[in-house]
Amino acid sequence: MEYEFLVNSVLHKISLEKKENIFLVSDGKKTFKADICFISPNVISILIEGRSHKVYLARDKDKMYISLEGEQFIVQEPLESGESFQKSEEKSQEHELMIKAPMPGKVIKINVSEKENVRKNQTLAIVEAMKMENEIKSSIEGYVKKILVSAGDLVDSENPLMELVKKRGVP
Amino acid sequence: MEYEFLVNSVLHKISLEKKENIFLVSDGKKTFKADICFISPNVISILIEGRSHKVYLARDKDKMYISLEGEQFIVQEPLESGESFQKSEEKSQEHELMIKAPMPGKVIKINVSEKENVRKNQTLAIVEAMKMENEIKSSIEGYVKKILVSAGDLVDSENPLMELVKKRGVP
Amino acid sequence: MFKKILIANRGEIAVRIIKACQEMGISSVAVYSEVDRESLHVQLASEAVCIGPAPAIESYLNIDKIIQASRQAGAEAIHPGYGFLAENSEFARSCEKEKLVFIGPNSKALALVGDKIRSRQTMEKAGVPIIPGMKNIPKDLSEYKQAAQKIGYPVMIKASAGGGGKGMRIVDNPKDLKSYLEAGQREAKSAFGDESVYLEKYIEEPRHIEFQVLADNYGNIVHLFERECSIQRRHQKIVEETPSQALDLKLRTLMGETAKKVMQVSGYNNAGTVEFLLDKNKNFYFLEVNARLQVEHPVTELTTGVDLVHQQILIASGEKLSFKQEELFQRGHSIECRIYAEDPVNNFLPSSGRVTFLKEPKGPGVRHDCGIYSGCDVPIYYDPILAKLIVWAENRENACQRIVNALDDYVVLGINTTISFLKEVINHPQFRKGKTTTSFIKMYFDKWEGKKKTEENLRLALIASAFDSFNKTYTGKSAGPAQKEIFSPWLSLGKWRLGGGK
Amino acid sequence: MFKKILIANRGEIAVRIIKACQEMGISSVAVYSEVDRESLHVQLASEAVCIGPAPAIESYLNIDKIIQASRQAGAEAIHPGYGFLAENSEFARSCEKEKLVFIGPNSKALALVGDKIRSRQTMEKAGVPIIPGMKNIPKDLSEYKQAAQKIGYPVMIKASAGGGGKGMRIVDNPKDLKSYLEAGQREAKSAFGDESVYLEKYIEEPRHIEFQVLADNYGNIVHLFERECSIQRRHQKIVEETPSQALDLKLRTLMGETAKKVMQVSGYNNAGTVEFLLDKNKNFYFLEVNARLQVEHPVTELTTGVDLVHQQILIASGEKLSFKQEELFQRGHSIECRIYAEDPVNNFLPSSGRVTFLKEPKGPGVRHDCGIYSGCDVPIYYDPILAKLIVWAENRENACQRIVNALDDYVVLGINTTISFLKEVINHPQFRKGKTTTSFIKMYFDKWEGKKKTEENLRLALIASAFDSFNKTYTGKSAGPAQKEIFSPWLSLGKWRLGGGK
Repeated sequence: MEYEFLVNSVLHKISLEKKENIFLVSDGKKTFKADICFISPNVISILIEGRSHKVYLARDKDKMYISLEGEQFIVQEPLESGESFQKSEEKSQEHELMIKAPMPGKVIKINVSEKENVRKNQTLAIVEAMKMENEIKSSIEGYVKKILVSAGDLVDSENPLMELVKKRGVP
Repeated sequence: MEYEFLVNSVLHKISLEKKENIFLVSDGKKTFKADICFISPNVISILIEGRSHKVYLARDKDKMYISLEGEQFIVQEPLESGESFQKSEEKSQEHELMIKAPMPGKVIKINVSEKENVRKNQTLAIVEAMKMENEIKSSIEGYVKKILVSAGDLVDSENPLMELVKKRGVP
Repeated sequence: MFKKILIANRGEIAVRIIKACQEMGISSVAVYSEVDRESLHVQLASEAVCIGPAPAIESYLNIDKIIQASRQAGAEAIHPGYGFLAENSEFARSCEKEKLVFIGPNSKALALVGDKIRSRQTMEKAGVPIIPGMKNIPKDLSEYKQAAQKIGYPVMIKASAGGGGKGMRIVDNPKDLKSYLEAGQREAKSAFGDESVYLEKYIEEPRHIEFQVLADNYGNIVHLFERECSIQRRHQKIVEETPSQALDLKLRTLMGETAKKVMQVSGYNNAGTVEFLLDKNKNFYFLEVNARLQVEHPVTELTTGVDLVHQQILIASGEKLSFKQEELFQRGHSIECRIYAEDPVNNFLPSSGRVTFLKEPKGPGVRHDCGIYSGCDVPIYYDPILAKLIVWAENRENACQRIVNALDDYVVLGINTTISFLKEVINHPQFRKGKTTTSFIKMYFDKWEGKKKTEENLRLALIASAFDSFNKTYTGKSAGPAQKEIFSPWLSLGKWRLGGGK
Repeated sequence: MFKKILIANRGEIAVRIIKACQEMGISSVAVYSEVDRESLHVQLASEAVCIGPAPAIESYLNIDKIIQASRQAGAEAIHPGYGFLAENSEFARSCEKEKLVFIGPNSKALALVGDKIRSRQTMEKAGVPIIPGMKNIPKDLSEYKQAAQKIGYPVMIKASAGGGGKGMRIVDNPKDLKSYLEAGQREAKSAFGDESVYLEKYIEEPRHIEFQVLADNYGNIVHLFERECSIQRRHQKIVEETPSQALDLKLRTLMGETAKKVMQVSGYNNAGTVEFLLDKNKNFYFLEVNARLQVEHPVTELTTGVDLVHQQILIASGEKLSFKQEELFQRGHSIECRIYAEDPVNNFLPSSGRVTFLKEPKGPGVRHDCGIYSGCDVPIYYDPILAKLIVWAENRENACQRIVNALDDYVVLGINTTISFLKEVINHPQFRKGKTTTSFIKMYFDKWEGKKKTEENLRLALIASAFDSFNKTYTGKSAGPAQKEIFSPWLSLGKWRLGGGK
């Protein structure tokens, strides 16, 4: 079986072929034997050439959170729908930028008004989570097209806070 | 919903009725409210009249292994087939007694022969598991009808080792 | 001895206190907000009372609700833990009025040491060295401006009502004073219900050294040596250890005796911590008293063999201290790492949500004080501390090795944590040399982007992913979604009001 | 220092040793039998080598296979743990021949102390008090009979090649001598590969007191005080503690110095334990040397602050002891409970099979050295020890409270364990008073039938069962079957040859 995964937006291929209790693994460069088994639904033990590896894994929708030897990876199955591409197009085409909540939290303060011009790095809003205030800053020079939340609102990660429009000609 | 369970061969009834996030529990004697939730597939948290209880539970076929506050229970769903009854009839009717392995292990020695008379508490066989020898003793006075295993055999828990026949008139 | 104690807190510290109650044969009563029904402290306590909605101000900071819960459950004493109401003298007074024993200092001493300005004055009078700073809380900005000018920049904004880095800001430049003061006041208000902040001289590159003190109700006071807590980020301690590499026997004795004097002149009882800054020339300055059990108390427990929570309860119940200063000594070395729900490679953004998997570190000499479990939800409402990893070993070098090893043995999936960051901190050559100051993180980890992943581990991650998918294909089962999903009728987020309007 | 060590063992002790290697920056090589592919020690080691089929004689006791695995992996040293080959002088000799460092005593000392008869002679000569008994291994039954008569009944049958209760029998009555000797010889053969047994006087109601000793390769010897291991069942220790309630400073010093003398006259190096019996009148008798790391080593670690596995490795690598006798002292109290896979209410029948759920006990002062996990299979082939629960506290009373509490916090579902039994032992008034002798279990727990269940807990168990069934009905999901079932293509039992023929 061949599998494709995205790690940090880079596509990786790997194939597994079961031979009795052992797997033949091929990553394109080389092929080797691996003795792989589930220890529990979240723990996989891998023996390759005598070396023992313990891999922790949890799936969440299309993502796999993986930890081994103190390193963490987020492995994604490539999306089959075009949804993710559409989103990024939206931003660039219109010179509009959707400012999103970086994490779940509560909007403490909106520091700008609609139609107001904003500088790069200007604080747009303050979102609090876990007792820490986090300033949401503008990554562009432009103006505020629309504000979508008010102080006091609870927002989830990736929730739109406001729409900015980029000043033309400015990178 | 009404549920029936066997604990130590005694039948118990209990009913749960869901009211919003709370359950009405009735055990025949009294009815009370309980706030019950899964913490994980094997852990249940129960709040009753302010008291907090943590119950650990694992199912294995028709049995539920339960542990709470340091006490353990084996709770069974009553069998719907008559299978279990048949087994116990087998024993008593024929004055025959099936000697079974009390745990998984290896037969080290068979101390009796077929047709041999046995006293109560006489050692019939030695089964070893986890480096400990365990003597299998006769609970009756009678004779050996049939020996079903040999020294060196691996046996599972409840595996028949030999058939005894009870001496008539002896309790 | 008490028969029943209410714990007015949540998370790892509530769990820690409940354990102590169990060991002492005392019934424990947990209180919880509506989002905390499934929290570990609710599961472990003998009893549990819901005290209101998720925001702390409506539950864990609600004095009336907590007093009422204590009465309802028939508790004789309240342990406040740290944070929330732990250093709120109004709460201590309310307990006293209701004949509930507040497990902490008496309300008068609490009010004194809690008022950073008054306590500075008291200490100055008693001859304890203090940092130059304001002697009162100003009414308006102009007073702050004047004071800052007089002290000389850089100045430090500090909350009068509490510690833990909340409300704290360093101001290098006069033009930042106003906005930093506002932010500090807001944070102080939200953390302690009191927006008072004051200014003091910012001492550059000091070590943060604090002394643990125990004082019974009869005037007997001992110190249990120092903790060094110089490794801080945003004025929040993240790594603590004892003994400090900066103290010798003479300085340790002098600072310890000073700490006892601080407590004595404050009329203090129960457990408390006297914080000092130690400058490059080994001058030390009194900072403040932390009038509560500290997050970092375990390093003292592991090196002195004294259980501080047991002692707090014994003292509050009227027992005399059972040991004298000369019977106390330190053995070996202990280090604590605080595990926060924060993303270390993304500006330490708080990270709430579901812990899809937790593997707790363990082994000889490893202690893990933990408030989470596999499948739990970490809410947005409270402090991001999830757990504390503490090790003990014969010496500092072994303790460093042991804690790095334990951090490698520690897995949290689903949310971001500081685990990988902490490992790099401990492994830093300057940390290994004991060259620790409060500027350590800023100096060496300001632009930390995470450790480079190795090729080999990436390959293994891919093999594991493929193996999981392989099994999913053949059996329809795999490592996810998080099993609890099946049972829990709602997700933490489902309860939130999303977007638009109030 | 070594770069790579092979651990010739399994279960909790292999895990313990692997942890120590990790902390010392040493690569670890696990060996495993075919049923142990999924065992914890295989998962944790840096490398793992399969050495044969399940029966120990074909794998963990197979010297050639283990030496070969060491060569293959490039290990420089072998740690044997306890049991299996730990006290096999032929194995130690094979290692020496192969230029592999055996982490334990030199083969000559091992052969001497391993030969119980010769070591008794040596000790007698050196003036160490010994129990009256046989001075050689007889050729036939009549010699045993004569010896027993001369010593006087009751006599004790003991395996010459090893300890741990294996092969041990008390004979009260001459008519039982033959069958008990045969059983003892069979057990000795299966446990140590050597069927030699001998007889000695059985001392009634003694305490079992042993001293931990460390000796480097340069003649430096220290003792690390005593462990009392009087709580035994079938001559198998089940609860151990230190300090012993029976020793005062004077007796402790005398016995400690005697222990060092035993090691000195044996030419012993590395870690070892000198076992004594202490009778009612505080006379002590040398029993034997356990020439290995003991199961109960953690109680010494927690009270002295010395990591014995680290020390074993340091000594084996040629380091000198880094501390002197006068620098060692005991702090507080430590108790260990051994968790066996046995059914305490059914004559302690071994209990193999799948651990469907494990909740490990934890908390301040609690250590859990563990070889199992949720979902693992416990095979029939090996020792029934699953894990060890060890606590440390300021004093014995607190340690008792803490370990009872931890036993309550300990859940193993799917197989039977001794957890509930151990709790009753610790809670027994005579144990609490420190009145512990090797007859303790026989005296107070001979016909133990388990603790009565409470009505309330039964009701809660029923509620939980109903709730689980309720959820099963509505979602098709519930607490079982054990999740691993899904993935594991075979059950432990599936591999067995069932019934008939060889």
